[in-house]
Amino acid sequence: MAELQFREAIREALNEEMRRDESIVIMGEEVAEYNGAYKVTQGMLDEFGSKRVIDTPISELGFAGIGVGAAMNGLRPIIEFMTFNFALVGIDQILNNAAKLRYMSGGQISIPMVFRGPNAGAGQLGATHSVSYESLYAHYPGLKVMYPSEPGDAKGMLKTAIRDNNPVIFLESEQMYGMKGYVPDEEDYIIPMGKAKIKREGTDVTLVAHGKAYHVAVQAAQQLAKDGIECEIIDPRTIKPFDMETVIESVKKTNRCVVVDESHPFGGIASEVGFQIQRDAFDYLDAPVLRVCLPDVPAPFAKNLYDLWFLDKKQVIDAVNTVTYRN
Amino acid sequence: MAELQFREAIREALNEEMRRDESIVIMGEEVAEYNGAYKVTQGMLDEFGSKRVIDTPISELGFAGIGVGAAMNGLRPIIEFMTFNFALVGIDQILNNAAKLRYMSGGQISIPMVFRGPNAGAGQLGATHSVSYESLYAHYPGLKVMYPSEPGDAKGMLKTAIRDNNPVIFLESEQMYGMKGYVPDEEDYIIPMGKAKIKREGTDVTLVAHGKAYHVAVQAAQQLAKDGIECEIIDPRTIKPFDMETVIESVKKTNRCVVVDESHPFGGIASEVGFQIQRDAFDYLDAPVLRVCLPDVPAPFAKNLYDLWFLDKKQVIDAVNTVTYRN
Amino acid sequence: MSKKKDQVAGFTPTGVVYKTTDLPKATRKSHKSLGIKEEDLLGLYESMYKQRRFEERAAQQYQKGKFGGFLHLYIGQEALSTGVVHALNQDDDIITAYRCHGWALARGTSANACMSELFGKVDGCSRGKGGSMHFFDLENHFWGGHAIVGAHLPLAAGLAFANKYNDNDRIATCFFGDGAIDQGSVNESFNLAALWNLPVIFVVENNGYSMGTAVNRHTAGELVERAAPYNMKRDVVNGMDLFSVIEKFSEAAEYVRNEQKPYFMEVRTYRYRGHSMSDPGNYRTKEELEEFRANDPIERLKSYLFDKELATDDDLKEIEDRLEQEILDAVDFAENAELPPAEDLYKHVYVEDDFPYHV
Amino acid sequence: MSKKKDQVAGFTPTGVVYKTTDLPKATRKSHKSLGIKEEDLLGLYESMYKQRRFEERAAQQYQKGKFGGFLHLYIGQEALSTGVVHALNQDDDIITAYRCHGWALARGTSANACMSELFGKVDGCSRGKGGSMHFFDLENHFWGGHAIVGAHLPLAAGLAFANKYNDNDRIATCFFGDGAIDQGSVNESFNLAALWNLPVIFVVENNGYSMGTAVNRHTAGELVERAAPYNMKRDVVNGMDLFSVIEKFSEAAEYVRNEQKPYFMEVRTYRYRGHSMSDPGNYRTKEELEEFRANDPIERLKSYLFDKELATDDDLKEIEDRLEQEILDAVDFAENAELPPAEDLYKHVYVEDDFPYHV
Ligand SMILES: Cc1ncc(C[n+]2csc(CCOP(=O)(O)OP(=O)(O)O)c2C)c(N)n1
Ligand SMILES: Cc1ncc(C[n+]2csc(CCOP(=O)(O)OP(=O)(O)O)c2C)c(N)n1
Ligand SMILES: [Mg+2]
Ligand SMILES: [Mg+2]
Repeated sequence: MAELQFREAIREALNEEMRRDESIVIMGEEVAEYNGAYKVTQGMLDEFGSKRVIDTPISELGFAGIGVGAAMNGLRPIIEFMTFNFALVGIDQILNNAAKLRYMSGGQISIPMVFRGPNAGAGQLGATHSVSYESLYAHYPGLKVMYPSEPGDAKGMLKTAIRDNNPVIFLESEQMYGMKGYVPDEEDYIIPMGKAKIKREGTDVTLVAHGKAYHVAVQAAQQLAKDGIECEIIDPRTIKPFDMETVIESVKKTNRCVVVDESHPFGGIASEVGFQIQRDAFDYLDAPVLRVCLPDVPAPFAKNLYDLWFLDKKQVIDAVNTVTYRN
Repeated sequence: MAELQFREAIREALNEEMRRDESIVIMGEEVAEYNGAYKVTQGMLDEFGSKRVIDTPISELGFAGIGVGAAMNGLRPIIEFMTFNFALVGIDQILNNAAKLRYMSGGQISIPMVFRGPNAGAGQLGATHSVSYESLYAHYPGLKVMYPSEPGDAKGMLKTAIRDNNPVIFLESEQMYGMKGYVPDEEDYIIPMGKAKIKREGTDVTLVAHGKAYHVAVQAAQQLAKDGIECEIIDPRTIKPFDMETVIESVKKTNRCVVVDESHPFGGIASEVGFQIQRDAFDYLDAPVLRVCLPDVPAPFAKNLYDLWFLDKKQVIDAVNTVTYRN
Repeated sequence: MSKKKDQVAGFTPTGVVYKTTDLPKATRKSHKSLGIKEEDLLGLYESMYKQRRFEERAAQQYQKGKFGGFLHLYIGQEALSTGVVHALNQDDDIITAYRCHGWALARGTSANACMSELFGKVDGCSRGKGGSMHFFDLENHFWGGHAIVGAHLPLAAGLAFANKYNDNDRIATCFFGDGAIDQGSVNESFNLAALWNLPVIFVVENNGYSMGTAVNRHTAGELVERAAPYNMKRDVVNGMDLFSVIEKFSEAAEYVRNEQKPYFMEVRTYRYRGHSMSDPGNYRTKEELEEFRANDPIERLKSYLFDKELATDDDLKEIEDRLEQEILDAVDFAENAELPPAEDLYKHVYVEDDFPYHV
Repeated sequence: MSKKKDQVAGFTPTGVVYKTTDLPKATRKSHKSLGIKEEDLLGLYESMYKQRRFEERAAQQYQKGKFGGFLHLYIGQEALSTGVVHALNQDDDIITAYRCHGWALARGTSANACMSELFGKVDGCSRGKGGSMHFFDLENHFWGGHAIVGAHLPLAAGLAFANKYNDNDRIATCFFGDGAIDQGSVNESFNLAALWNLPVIFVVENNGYSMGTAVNRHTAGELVERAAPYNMKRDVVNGMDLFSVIEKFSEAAEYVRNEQKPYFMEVRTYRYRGHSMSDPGNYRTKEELEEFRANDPIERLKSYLFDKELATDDDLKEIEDRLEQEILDAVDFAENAELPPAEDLYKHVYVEDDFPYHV
């Protein structure tokens, strides 16, 4: 097991898959000569050349669409958005073309491709640069959505995403690129699509958390453990399809659940998980499912406001205390 | 009370407000000379002239952004999308500019404007032309979202939307433009933002339904009434902010709820409503909140598949039977 | 401040009936000097006539309420599809907008499959899941049928990208309306194609109108010039004349294939019918319509064949009767074909048909 | 198939250091013939110098960790902001991208308000809610500060639309980088502005690079030509020379105001620093940087003032010292200013600050 940064783990997945399969290309702004805005693609131009590692102009609609067209016609493109905030100008290509063309063509078209890049808050970058997009991409049928929380997962999940024969949205966190974690050395380390992982076992309450929120949940669980509250933490890893089975199983054991989600609350992942739990494990719930989300306001710049805006383990602890009736 | 078509009710709201306030302009594809793709703006060019009723090229990003810029600079633009499906190519202007500029400027900028047009399925038009967008626009902070289900509401709500000093997403249904309903003759018929309406009183179960889904709920309630089940039907009318208070009050009385929502299930309006009910009325629920949504697949063209895909009162009746334990 | 007051009066000029497009001169070359084999001439006639009659019948069926959705007819523009298909190799890629019936037929999709698609039947070229706006036939390298205006241009660049990547000698061609020219996707695609030397021909079918909006009311300047800033090769074609289409597209295809560079073509043409079946077409004059009808591509080819004595009345009659029957059969076929099975609702979303869905 | 194999080798040309931009000749006119009053000359010097020193100090503070976020410096490009502000009326509208500090300062936002914004303080020009990329000062008709590349061009057209609608004699001006030119929003805005005769000047600040990508690697053809298809008036300006900027923008402003038509300007300039603070700038040569530095706009004006004996060393020293102090004071001010109150988190989303939120 090597200890790698998140960005290195992603790079390993990219390199390994590109070595395996000549039909994979990667394109995006600054991915080649600049070695990536966040150095994820460092060294890849040197290894794979300018035919496979391609700098694009700032034309998200254009190059996202070129990716879809190339995927239709036999390639396996990986489209890097410098961040997913910028994918909004190209989102029509994702939601109307990538997600629907197979269906509309009665199954004739396949679109094996990955859209990847940083998602969600990245510190003090202001409202346009801090948005979580997972519920949007998961809401509309036709896409698969993944969002790793740790370097090891990132590598295994990205390899899965690249090999998938459907369009996959692969969300990363800019703030986590430097985070280190163990990555298995296995030749072909693969994490299956759509499988959650119980990352901490516990009996008192189920915490469901993905991406950066996972780490907030871990912090809260550690502190709660000191008080004798044992949280079970489930990292869904894949957002669509969401592995509700694992969540429901856990809730049947703990009878309580708090969803920690770095998105705005209205119609986010947390609502969906909470809704399904109350529907499918109604009789097992000893308390309502609660959520810890961002406030329903855009991201502010000022440090103090940003810190207030972002998730805090204290909110999770409060929610756990509420569902365990310790408040 | 006059009986008007949906499109006429909307047109009345547009005309009355444009007569009241010279700073209102309306622009969109075919709104002027062609009198509107769905004849909503019929006669408006004649009355208000080409300075205020403006045909645009097919440049949703461009004219949505012109609307935002003009709103910043003192006008009150109404942007018509021929359908909201086409707003996807311009959505960056809505989500990043209209929704965030006030916040990022620390309150300096106001954006009094309305984006309006048909939303959701419109019969056999295929996957790209049949999508419901309310949960997307409601998920991200900064917008208000309205979606009327009846001509009278449409008029009163659109007048409210136009007078609002914030960007408002106003969703209509192409399939409902010909539907008739009574519209009050009052001089200034206004329906407040963010207020749901109990449109049918009942004691056994609460149905929450907006837009076209409202009518499916009504049909189901009529049939259920024959079986002695009395549904209370709540039409939220405004989607963001969602008037949960009225819903929660009702559920405290009926102890059961089914949400009928013409969107895909994952992270849609129904999840949100269901989540909040279980959270805020947990002890009042005698059964889980259920939802009746579209399937998690794009819209098919074939008539038989489309009919399967679309909401059906039978699904609502089944859900009601389930929550009332009559299954 | 001379012009100022004037200019403030209104934003879009209205109430003016514009002369929409001027037809450039048709080629004077004979079929021989264009390299069209004599034995192919009747096939070309057949191709255009088939599209015409197919759509006339489709309109009839639509008016009878036999199927739903939108119906956009290509009638008047058939010289383009037929000419382009002739000029290209069979494995070159074609992609177009929602006005797509003619393209599928020209490329070889059967009338049965096309009519069945309109009827939403499982034998349709998209298994009944696409409808009129979303015909697909990948075997014939026909990539649809796209209904978000302008959204298929990047796809075309992507098709070309893959062809270039695989060095397979195929080129991509992309057709869109004058209304699409105003979408930013056009310019992004032009820039990327020019920068990356992609083998793609972008073609604007300037039929004078974007729905009810005359081209001068939605676009500033000449359409063909839109490619100029990218130093892209470009030309204007008389789209009512089959030979002109074949001439120009043969040249363009050769250039694009050999030089591995993009090309932009403005084709001046006309749609005889309304934008879709619900459009009465009040925004244009009868005279204008008549002017273009006088240049009808099918009639022009017919005259040529008669003038040069390359076909007799009977030859054409034989073709027309055969096609008439083929299309009537297609209507029967479509009417009697099966609806897609219910389980198709959940199929073709993902490659794996057993993929889990949320409820 | 001569070029083919070659072309397939790679999509983007790499490994080549491009000569990014050629500077057009600077104007030879004197301040007098440009209509610049003698008493305004020192003010122009002051404006450029202030931006320069402000940003140098800001960079220092950033490196000390005094504030977070991105920091994009305008250093090298100050002749443009200063010259444009001089050429425009004070109530004309200005909107730009995220490289916005110089623009606010040139327009009259105080150094205190600007520095406080960087520090995320409530006295910032956006109350600390926007940060470096989102300066706003509506009183001075400065509309930001926009960080989605290309997204503010339609806003500019909208500002112009409202000005035209209200017939208020104001024009709008919109600044964006060479990297933005490839966004479809540019062309949609150009077409709409040309079609509707909107009084707006679109200005591409071609500083040679979009982050690490030289202009020829991201764009096909000449930038200035992008406006040609719309028959939009256009010009290229030496952006390192203040007088050239004033000359060309005075002409353009007059044209746009009087004719009520849009204008496109390509300004050739250079940023001395990296794209943002984290960029070491390895993609360009020292020589190139030196070449542009030799044309430094502040130094050029200084030489002019000295050559024409319009200012003494002491005059400039006085200004520089005063500004130095003003900016140091601004740093102090910002450091000691209050953070926004916690309740600001929920303010400024809607016009009504008591609007209900979801939890
Ligand atoms: C992005 C988008 N905006 C609007 C529409 C609605 N719409 C469909 S076709 C059309 C007119 C297009 O005209 P043109 O491109 O000239 O093609 P033609 O119909 O003449 O073949 C419009 C406005 C759409 N489908 N997509
Ligand atoms: C739509 C979008 N895509 C990508 C980015 C990331 N990004 C920010 S600035 C930039 C480079 C822009 O260069 P240019 O327009 O030349 O402006 P300059 O930095 O030279 O002033 C990029 C890629 C963004 N902010 N928005
Ligand atoms: Mg047209
Ligand atoms: Mg630049």
